[in-house]
Amino acid sequence: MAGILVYSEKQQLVRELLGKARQIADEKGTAVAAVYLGESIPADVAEFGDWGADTVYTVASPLLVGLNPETYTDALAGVIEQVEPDLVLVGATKSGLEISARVAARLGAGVASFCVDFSLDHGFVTADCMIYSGVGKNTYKIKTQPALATVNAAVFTAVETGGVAKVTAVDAAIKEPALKIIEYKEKAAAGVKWEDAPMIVDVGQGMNSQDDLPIAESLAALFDGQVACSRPVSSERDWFPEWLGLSGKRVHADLTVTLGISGSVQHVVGIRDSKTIIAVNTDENAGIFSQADYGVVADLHEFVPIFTDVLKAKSAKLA
Amino acid sequence: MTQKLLSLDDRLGLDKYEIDEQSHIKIDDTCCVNCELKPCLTVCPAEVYVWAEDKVAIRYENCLECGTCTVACEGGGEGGIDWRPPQGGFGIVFRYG
Amino acid sequence: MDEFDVVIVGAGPAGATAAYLLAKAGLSVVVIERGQEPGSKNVSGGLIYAQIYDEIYPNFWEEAPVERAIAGHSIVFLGDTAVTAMGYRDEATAPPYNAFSVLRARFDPWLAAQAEEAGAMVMPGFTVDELVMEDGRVTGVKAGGDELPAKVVVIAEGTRSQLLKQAGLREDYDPKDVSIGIKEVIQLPEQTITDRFQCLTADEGAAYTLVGHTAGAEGGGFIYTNRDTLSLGVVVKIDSVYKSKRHPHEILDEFKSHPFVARLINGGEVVEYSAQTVHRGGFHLIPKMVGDGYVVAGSAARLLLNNVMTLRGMDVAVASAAAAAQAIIEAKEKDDFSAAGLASYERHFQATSVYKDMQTFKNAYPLLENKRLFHVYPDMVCDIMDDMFSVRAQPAKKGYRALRDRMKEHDVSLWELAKDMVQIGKGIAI
Amino acid sequence: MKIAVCIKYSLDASEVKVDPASKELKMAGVPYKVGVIDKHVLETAVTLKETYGGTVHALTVGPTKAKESFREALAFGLEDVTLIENPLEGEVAPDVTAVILAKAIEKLGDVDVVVCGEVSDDGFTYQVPPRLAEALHMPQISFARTAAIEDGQLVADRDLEDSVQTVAAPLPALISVMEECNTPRRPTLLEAMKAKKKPVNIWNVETDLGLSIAELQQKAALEKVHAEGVVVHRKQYVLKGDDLNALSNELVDLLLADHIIEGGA
Repeated sequence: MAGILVYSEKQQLVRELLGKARQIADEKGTAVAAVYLGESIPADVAEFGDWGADTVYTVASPLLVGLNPETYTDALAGVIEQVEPDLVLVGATKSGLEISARVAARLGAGVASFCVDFSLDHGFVTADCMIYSGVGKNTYKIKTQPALATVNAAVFTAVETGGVAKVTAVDAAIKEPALKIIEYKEKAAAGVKWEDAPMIVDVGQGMNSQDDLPIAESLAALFDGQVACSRPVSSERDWFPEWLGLSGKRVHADLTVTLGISGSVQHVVGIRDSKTIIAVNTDENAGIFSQADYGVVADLHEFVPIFTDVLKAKSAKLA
Repeated sequence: MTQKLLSLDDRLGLDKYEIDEQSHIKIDDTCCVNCELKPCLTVCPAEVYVWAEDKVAIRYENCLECGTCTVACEGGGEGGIDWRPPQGGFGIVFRYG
Repeated sequence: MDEFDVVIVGAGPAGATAAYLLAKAGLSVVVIERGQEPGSKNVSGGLIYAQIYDEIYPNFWEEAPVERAIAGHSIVFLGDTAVTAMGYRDEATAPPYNAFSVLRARFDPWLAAQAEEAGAMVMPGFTVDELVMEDGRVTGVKAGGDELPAKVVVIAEGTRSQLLKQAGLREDYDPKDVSIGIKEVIQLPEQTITDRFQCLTADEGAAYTLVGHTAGAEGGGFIYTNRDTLSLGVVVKIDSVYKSKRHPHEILDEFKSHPFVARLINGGEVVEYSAQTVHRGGFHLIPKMVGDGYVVAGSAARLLLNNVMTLRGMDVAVASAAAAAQAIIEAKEKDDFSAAGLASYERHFQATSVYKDMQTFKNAYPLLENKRLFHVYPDMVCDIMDDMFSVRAQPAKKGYRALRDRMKEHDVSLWELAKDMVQIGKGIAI
Repeated sequence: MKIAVCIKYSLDASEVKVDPASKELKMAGVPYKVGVIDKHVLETAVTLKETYGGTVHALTVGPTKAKESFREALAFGLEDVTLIENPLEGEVAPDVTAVILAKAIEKLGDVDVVVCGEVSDDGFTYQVPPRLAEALHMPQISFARTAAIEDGQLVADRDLEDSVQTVAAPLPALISVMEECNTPRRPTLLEAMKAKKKPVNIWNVETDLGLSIAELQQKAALEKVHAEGVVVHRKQYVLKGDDLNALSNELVDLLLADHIIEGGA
């Protein structure tokens, strides 16, 4: 086809990749296709057309189960060989990272990892990639055709186009895998991990007592968020089993509100990937204010309940 | 010609640490409650020691391993601080020194 | 694992030098260092005086990562905004060099490498947890889950010397006798430093000792030029820090805010913040340096030469290590590692030029107790200089009159001044 | 059982700083060390060896000066470490690394298990283990949290976003582990001292592995054309005042105006 092929086992990620692919393809006058791999093909697979796909290539096989890397590699490689795209965008889930690399090795292709932007120029792909956990950005020219790139969730934006996609079944040769899945356990949906929360309330030593935690919980509840903490709150006061920071977890929420956090770099590492940071601290000179988008110099115990009420009254929906 | 004033956290953020999961500093709380001067709260250049309600809380991960707390505690306090060097390879890593 | 002749605790200048000399003499030596790399835990103001290093490591400056050869030494009294300075400079473009600035994380690995090349085994990344004692005799160390026996242990673990304390081999320190050094490494372009400190080339540097403007804490500050950084810090007595109720970094801020200092560091970017305890020095504080099966060297033995103008720790450390090594080599010949067998350590140390310098300046130590020196005189001297140099509407005064008026203003009696002058004189002049 | 482990002398990415004015990445003086993940890799391999018997051989592609850095790895109880000298300028791309490692594993001969980390500390591409599995025609258990040998098969828990799977692969097989898979031992002083005497072998890609440097250069599919630092600009808007109601309203209005939150509750 020449053009852009998009694959992820996560449907939302496919839509995001399609959003960007459509935009670039329109600029260059080329085509966009999505790939669906699975045991069977759901009836609504053509709906990717709504999100920008001209074509949806499907591979159905009883061997396409449990994200077995061998069979998924066979299938995706088969589609690519048949379709011959310029660029393959793969969602950077664990499975996506694994099979994109295997496919690339098999086809002698290059993979741009954690791509955040790309362009198609003069017959080759140029990709901007995050390096050193986001400290830097490299621009690569990918010298192979196809070129592959892995893309994280929430890097590109899904755009509803209202188009119609043609669904084409591809006959890819899938071998019996050497790797066998003995037991498959879905992870419990309950207990959202801090890393996955859209919003975090980050509690520090400025919170006086565990009895004050509902202040943070009420605020978090407005946004389906999670209450997390700094290391001393976890290890010394034992309010939480885990903490955020260099030695703990790292979050990338849309919104993080820190309460009584002073802002040591060791801690800030844990929250700095948040899109927006609001800091509440009584100490005007606290380092956290230079790391935050919005700072409030106030006692969190007094301020947060009022802030929560105002949010409730005006809006509590992340943009 | 103004030099940007650095907060302590800014300064500690410049340094490199290999943080151990276990604290290399232990505190005898009863000593601290009886300690009038509490010199550790003042002399530590990393403010590792913070008074939290009724005891000294330790932010051991910020320790610069200078030894000032032990001297101040032995001579000016009640000897409640038990400071041992972090286990090998952990703690502060000076790149200039 | 066979027993080593010598286990050395700490790969700083003392430990590494002892290891180097002992390994060269054919003894089996292991150095245990708790930092990931030698030097990664080590902080000092950053001057080494070259003479003793040159004796042990001839022409070391050709190979070792030294920063700049010090050409200018100044002592500066910081008044409120004014300064009174006294400087000395000579070119330092060729040997013999007097002093070099160094950064320990770069310099100490070189020293450790010399020891390793000479045949010592250097084991970084392991903390010695305790000394192994049998009947009051040190027989080895415990480290990294293992016990390592040795004929003699060289304790060169630096200013804290926790091991000696745990083993009951030293007394508690008195906060009056220990200072805290708070330091920043400040990055500036190499050429800016060369120009700003009036150096001829990037190989040449300057050292400032500064007195005053330390937020009421007794002590002083320093600024040394490295190649593309400055080492800046204050060294203040620990008891005066907690009495002042000011945090160490606030004292550092006050020091940095003085216009004289601010101008020197202008535009610089702080790249590291560090701290270290500094012993006051003085013979009366030196602990027992020798015992059955062990010797103590360097800062662990509280060895420091402080005459207000210069602070010498790293060359005293090396001198003591060399003396200790010599004693251990003799002990090995006699196969007697008891306190008696090692006793020549103190004798050898006393024969060094460094020790003689310590003796020369032994009366300088009381100066460090003199509050007026840190709180009153820097300002007063600046005020008197102001009287000397400023033209005002009021009639000018001659020197003595200016002095008397300013003494009154600063509440210094003639008797106190005379006493202090004698003290300063005895300490560093006569 | 013969176990090969792949480890990497990595740049300490947490030490890379950005010059805010020029956006330049400040790489001077950034230290290199054996990766954090590699301790988990070594622990996995050595535990397998201790449980089922065998030998462990570490392989790494890097600069010759990295040699001394593998002392701690040796102290874990490996037979040897082989450093394959980086044949190219600068960092070795994952596609090239996989080719070199595959050739080296073939040279070791009769390897039953290859242990890798899921991702390197600095390159952070997740590409080398799957590429290596392809090159060696081995099954791979990725994102492993456990590792065991059962009935001649490699068995492990594979941890994906939505599922944990117990999977089995016939030997020879490759396993890439996560940091969560174990707590690495801390070699004792005596182990470290013994390791100091063990050699680090040096292999050359041409003379020892029979690869052509020119061909390897061709293999790198990505050409870096530009690099820059990412400067996160925080707005640093600070509100203060005694009237907390007014403050709250001011903040919420700001959040609405800046489209952090959406209007219409």
